[in-house]
Amino acid sequence: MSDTVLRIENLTLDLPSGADRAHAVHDLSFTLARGEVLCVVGESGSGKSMTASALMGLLPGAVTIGGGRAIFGGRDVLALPEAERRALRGAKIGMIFQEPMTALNPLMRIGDQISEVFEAHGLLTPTERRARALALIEEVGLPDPKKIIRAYPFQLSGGQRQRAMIAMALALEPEILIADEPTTALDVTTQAQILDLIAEIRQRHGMAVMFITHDFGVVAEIADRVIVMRHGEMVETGPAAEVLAAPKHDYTRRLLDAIPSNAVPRPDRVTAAPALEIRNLRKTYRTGGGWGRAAREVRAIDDVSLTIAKGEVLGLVGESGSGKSTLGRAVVRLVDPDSGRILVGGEDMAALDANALRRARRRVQMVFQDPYASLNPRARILRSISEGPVAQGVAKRDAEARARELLEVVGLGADAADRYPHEFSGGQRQRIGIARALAMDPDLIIADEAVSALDVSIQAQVLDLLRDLRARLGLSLLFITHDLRVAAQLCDRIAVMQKGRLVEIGPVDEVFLNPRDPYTRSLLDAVPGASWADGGSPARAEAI
Amino acid sequence: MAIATTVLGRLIKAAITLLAIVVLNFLLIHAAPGDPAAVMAGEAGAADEIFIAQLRERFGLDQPLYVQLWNYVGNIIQFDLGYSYRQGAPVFDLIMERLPATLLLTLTAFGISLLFGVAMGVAASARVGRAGDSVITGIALLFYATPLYWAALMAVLVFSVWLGWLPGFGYETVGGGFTGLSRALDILKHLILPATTLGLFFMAVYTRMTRASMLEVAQMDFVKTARAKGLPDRVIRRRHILRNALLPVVTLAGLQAGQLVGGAVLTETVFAWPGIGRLMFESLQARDYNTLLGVFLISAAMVILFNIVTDLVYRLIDPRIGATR
Amino acid sequence: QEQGGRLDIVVQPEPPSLMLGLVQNGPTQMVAGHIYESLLRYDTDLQPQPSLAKSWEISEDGLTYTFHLHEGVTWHDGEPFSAEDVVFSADEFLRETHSRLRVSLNYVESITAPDANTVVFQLSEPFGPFINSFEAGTMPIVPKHIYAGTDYANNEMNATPIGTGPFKFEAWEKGSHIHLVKNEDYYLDGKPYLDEVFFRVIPDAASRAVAFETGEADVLPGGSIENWDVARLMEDEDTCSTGEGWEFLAPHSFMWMNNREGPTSDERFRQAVMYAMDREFVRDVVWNGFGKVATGPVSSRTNFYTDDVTDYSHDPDKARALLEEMGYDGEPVRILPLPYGETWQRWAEAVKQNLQEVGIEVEIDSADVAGWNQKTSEWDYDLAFTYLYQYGDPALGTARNYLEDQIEKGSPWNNVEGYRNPELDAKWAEAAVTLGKEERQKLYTEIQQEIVEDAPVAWLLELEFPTLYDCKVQDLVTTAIGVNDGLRDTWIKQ
Amino acid sequence: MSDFWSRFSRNRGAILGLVLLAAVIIVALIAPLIFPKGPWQMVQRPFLTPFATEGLPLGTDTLGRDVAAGLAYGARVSLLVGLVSTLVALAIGVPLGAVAGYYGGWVDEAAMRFTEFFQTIPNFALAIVLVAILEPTLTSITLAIAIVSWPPVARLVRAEVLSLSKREFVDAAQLAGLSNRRILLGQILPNAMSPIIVMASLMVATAILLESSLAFLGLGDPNIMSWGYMIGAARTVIRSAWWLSFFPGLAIVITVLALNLIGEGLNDAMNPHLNRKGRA
Ligand SMILES: Nc1ncnc2c1ncn2[C@@H]1O[C@H](COP(=O)(O)OP(=O)(O)OP(=O)(O)O)[C@@H](O)[C@H]1O
Ligand SMILES: Nc1ncnc2c1ncn2[C@@H]1O[C@H](COP(=O)(O)OP(=O)(O)OP(=O)(O)O)[C@@H](O)[C@H]1O
Ligand SMILES: [Mg+2]
Ligand SMILES: [Mg+2]
Ligand code: NI
Repeated sequence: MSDTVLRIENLTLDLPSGADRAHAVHDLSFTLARGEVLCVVGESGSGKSMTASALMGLLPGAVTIGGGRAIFGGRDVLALPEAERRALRGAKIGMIFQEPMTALNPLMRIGDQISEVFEAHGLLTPTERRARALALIEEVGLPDPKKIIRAYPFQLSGGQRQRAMIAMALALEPEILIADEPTTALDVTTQAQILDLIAEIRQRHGMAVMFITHDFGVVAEIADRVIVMRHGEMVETGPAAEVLAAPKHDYTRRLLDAIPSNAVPRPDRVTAAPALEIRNLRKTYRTGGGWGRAAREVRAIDDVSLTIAKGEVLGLVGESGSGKSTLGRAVVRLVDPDSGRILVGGEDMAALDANALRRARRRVQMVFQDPYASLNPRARILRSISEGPVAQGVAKRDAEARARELLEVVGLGADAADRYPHEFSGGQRQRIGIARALAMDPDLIIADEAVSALDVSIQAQVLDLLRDLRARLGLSLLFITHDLRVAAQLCDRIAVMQKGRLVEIGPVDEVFLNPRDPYTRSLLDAVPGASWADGGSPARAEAI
Repeated sequence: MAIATTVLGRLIKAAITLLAIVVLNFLLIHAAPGDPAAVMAGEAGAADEIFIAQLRERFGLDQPLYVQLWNYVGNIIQFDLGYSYRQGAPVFDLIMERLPATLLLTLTAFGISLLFGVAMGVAASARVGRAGDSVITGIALLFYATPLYWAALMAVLVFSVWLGWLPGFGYETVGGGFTGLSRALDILKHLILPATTLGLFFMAVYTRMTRASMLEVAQMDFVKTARAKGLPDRVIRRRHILRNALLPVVTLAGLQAGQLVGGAVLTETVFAWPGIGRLMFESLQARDYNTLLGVFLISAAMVILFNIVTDLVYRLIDPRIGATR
Repeated sequence: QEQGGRLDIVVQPEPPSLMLGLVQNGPTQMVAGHIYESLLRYDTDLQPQPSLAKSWEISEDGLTYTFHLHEGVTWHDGEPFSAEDVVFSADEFLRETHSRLRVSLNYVESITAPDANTVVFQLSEPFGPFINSFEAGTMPIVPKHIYAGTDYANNEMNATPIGTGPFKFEAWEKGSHIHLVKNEDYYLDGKPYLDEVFFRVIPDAASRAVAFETGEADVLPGGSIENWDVARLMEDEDTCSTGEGWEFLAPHSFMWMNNREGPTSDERFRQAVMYAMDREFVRDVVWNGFGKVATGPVSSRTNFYTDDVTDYSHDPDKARALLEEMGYDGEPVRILPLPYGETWQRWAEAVKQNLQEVGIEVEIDSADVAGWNQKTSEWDYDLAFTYLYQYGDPALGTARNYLEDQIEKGSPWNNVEGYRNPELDAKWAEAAVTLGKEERQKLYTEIQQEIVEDAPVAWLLELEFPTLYDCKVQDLVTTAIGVNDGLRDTWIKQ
Repeated sequence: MSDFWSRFSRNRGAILGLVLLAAVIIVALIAPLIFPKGPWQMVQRPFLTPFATEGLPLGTDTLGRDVAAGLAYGARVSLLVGLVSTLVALAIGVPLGAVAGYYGGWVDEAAMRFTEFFQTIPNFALAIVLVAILEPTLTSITLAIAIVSWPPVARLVRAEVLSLSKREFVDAAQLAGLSNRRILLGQILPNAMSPIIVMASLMVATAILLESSLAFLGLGDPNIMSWGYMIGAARTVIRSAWWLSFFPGLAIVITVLALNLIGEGLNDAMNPHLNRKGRA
């Protein structure tokens, strides 16, 4: 291409000895053109972030450049001395990071953090810097710029912080913007806003964007070209439309297949007796109260009533902070509700004393969001799984035998029992979590974002497993997620929550195809790549 | 506003804590063998039962313990620390006579240790893994491990006896007749040795803590952001890493500053520094109950005061604290 | 003699108060002995010398003591001093506050002031050592105009003592120093010579030595530094030392042995302890050669001493034989050291080793000053180190430790060991009121011989505390209580 | 476990610390074999200089006792006091902190008030008073040190338990119907062990220093030869016999240093995410 701004040639990054592989990135070559959005996709650990860091000259100490060049403005940025590299950073190449919560200095005002970019490159006077910062804050669409400029990061929401990060990256109108998963941590609506902002800015400033993601929905939304990486190597590249429509490489195809399609199956209406009944549940969090300070109140659950039939899967969706987790945890009494009733198989959970509760607990189990945090790192898998049944009075030997059996059921093999959590991958751990829930022989499982932390391909495996288990064991499932596409895949009915209230509940096809509540509609509109999936999926009949 | 009410709240809690301390210490101290009358009788080189009975009566020791406790607590509530019969002066006056010297010594030591400790910690973290780091860490470890009194004895020996550069003890030149600035200079000269020796240990603590904290903060995401802006390392270290790394150091320092005020017994002893640490030790040995309790109370109050100050400082550094989110 | 100059003296520990009438411990005496005076002073042969009294007479029968006071003496606040002050002090004030003086005052029938410059003490019985009672620490004269009719202990003036002495109280920086200045109106012409005196409070013994070396302090009174440092400092040619100035007090060290119970109640065991101890070794090593092995209850510096007593030189075999004879069963004994610094600690360790060598099981007990007082006065000990001042006469300093009527729980300064010997008690009583010097000597010799045989306590050393001073200081120690009242005559060679 | 060792052994300081500590421990253990007469026996003239007399490599002290023997026996006391007081402090601090952190609410409030209370009294002063009251014996000294050193443990454990109990595996254990006690003992505390172990190694060092400081003030057990005792006893002759305070001082420095190095090594090895860059 004629207006190439960046050309990577045979880039190789070495990992220290003892790492899981020799190279973080191996023999990578690609170009980036002016005004273009290049999406880099691939599984976790495939080397996406390392590539970006190499370009910025911000590689972690352990990772070294093994070879190759990165030509920018006629020079190899990899070979530049540190001082000149620093001059490039921020000025010619800007970068946005994934985690908006931690990527800003918590002790510095937003305005100062933006002005600092000018200061770093010795530009403008302090007053001018401030004026520019104000303009930038306005440009990225932050409300009330005068206030924001004096605000500290903790006073901003995740989306607002990400906008502030973008403002910083844009400050010197760099020729290249590298965005490393800038929306992964955000909920759908915010994600959509940020993607729009990046697209808009790209047009206005004509900069090249290297956008790192593992979400093909996002790729479909904004990419001009795509690079697919795996184990540090580029397996496929080409225009976005081409790669999405007709993937050449096997790996790409597998990645794409793993994405839950938007086809909404018309579920069988379930009419059995309720496994779970929730009536007028309320929960308000009060925090920060005490000496003279007004307590902050959050209505996490506000008069919610719903039922789940035996063998039914109910999806619970809603944006971050809408009260989904609180509801799920209230059902298992990890959270004590303020009022309302929770009936599991007709028995009121709230009325139980400590002992009765311990016994009743086996009927409702939970699969947690974070497969790392939900297993005791110092206990063997066998203990983690069998501990519950043993506490419920099952003989130890029986419980352990059952545990091994269940590990087979979730597809891990009985010998997994004698290993520690850190010896498993994320997906495997999530299966262990499911096995642990099953070990208690529950009537109802609550899955709180059980697949959100997983790679798409692994996500698909776990969803398959859940579907299979429901069919075989007749389990009821409360499936909490913020990913509407996943919800569509698995659930019989969908409940939508907003600010603690249940705004809509109904069969999955009705809710997705004819959303009655405006909030549900806006959620659906925000799903990235909706149009692509709409057009490209084979099962288009019932698509959103 | 919010700060004022928090401070008020803290003060009320503090008052309760202090009262509890008074009661506990009262009981502790009275559990010790011997009493002030016995000590004074012992010192007199001669005593008969009349003499000791007189003393006991004068000290109120002839009354049952609970009455003594009741009277003492009653006095404390009225901010009266009582009277030292041994020294023939109100306890409050005795303490106030000594407190300035202690504050001067400990705060100087504290300032020195914090300043140099943080500086060394920063320097070490900037050279992590290289020779400079090892040297600084090594020195810090050595300071940490050297018994304070041993360092003090050595310092006196070298700087005062052998080299004759600095006075080895005392608070100022006795009868020197200095006033104004020359007096300040004189005190400063006397201050150098004790403050430095006392500061060494804490300096080591802060060095190590700052270094660890700097390294930890350096791993954080926002540091990467700062580097992506193209800021020079120096600025990143000062503006981004140091400020965040200081938070745990400030917490610890606050705790220790308070402790120091009541606790420089060894330094004050070796350097003949007329502070309340020594007053405490001497009162303990003489079973001068009221003075001892007074010192405990005042130094506990100092600890609380410093904790409150630390909190305020913390608020200055960290905007997140105390804000309603 | 040259006028002027300042003197820095180390005082340790810091005195609790300077009101000598109320507090008579060592440090208080050292400082306040220059503020307050008594009627007499004593030279190093314990002979009385004039002080507030310029002359005195004792009647033939030893019952009437008449003192003629100096004229024109004023208190530090300008008020005139008179015989009334003496009567008030001795008859009212000190009777109430001074337990040691009470022993002598028990023999006093009346104290009168026939005129403003004469005081008469009328005794009920002739009390031999009475003439030794007029030293500043024993009978400090306090101002009647300040104390008459007040609550002595809580008198506000206690903080700013007013005396008649050569130096006036100027300031007291607690924890640092006490400042005395010259009494310009002192009644002896030209005295004192010094302009001012600073008593320096330095809590650590090593620091006190440093103070002397760096010239911060001119005088290290006896006992203010550890013995090892004494020898080292004396090597310097500008350092002078004197062992004088302790004749009046004559500190006499011994171990109380509990005569009531345990192995120490057996006379043979106590004698074995005497033989087991290597006191010469302790003198040479722990006390650096200072002091003298004690032969018995009376110090060789005190009147009526005799060395014609049983000899307990170091002899482990004899000790073992005695233990064998009594059938000692290895019951352990505790040693309570005196909590006055490292020297005493080392001493206890050395004794422990000595006793272990002859087969006595020993454990060292520990206590601070208060604990030591508690344990000894409550008789909760087996062996306990102590030392007593002799005050120049066995009747004043020695007898109290051996008389049966001095067994009194609660005080550490009497017959703590619980020795009972009625026959001897009678001899003590007789000796105290006997008039002739020879007769008294005879009685005291008998007493000493018998007591030493019984070994109710284990005598150790006659302690010697050399006073170190810069050689430019002249006439520092001229009396039997040395630095405690001697600065009146001290001057500095410029 | 094996990766823990490999990380630990990569830290040269930590290995040095381990070697030094092992040496001290060995000396302490075999002291009665090398010096059968014990540390108190007066064996020679006092004040013999080190390296001059056959059989008395470090010279003799003020009473003619063998300094080397004193050091060897002193090691036993210092290590014993350090170890036992730390164990006692852990025995107070860990349960208190754990209960406070796990149950929260008024239990937490009460426990933390209690802890704060002990932190408000200057701790060296408190130690002095306690030893004076109980009279200096090995037991009372150890106890006093333990009593002033547990509050930081309680705080640390509380913070750890607080953060661990928010982890999902604790929720999972609760759902499995495990009793609170079992969750606390079986799930949470094992995971809080590493910071506790690191802290404990530093506490042992601090306790040794504290014991020696007390001995320096004359608050040591007179029947027991400790390093602090040796320095305290020798400080009056520091001018004429430097070695008497120097060797025990050195012994303290070495031991404390060793414990610190080990503590830092543990810290690094147990918190891999804190690994120093450039060292890996
Ligand atoms: N600081 C580091 N030290 C050593 N190895 C590292 C470091 N950071 C990453 N790696 C390794 O480099 C490889 C590439 O990691 P990279 O962070 O580029 O993955 P990624 O594609 O960005 O994954 P993700 O989607 O999870 O962010 C991985 O094998 C990882 O383990
Ligand atoms: N322990 C708590 N104390 C105080 N407030 C809480 C607590 N837990 C949750 N909240 C608040 O309650 C509200 C609902 O939180 P909840 O975790 O149920 O949301 P969610 O729908 O699960 O969000 P996400 O998708 O981000 O997980 C939020 O505003 C949250 O800040
Ligand atoms: Mg990444
Ligand atoms: Mg949630
Ligand atoms: Ni392992």
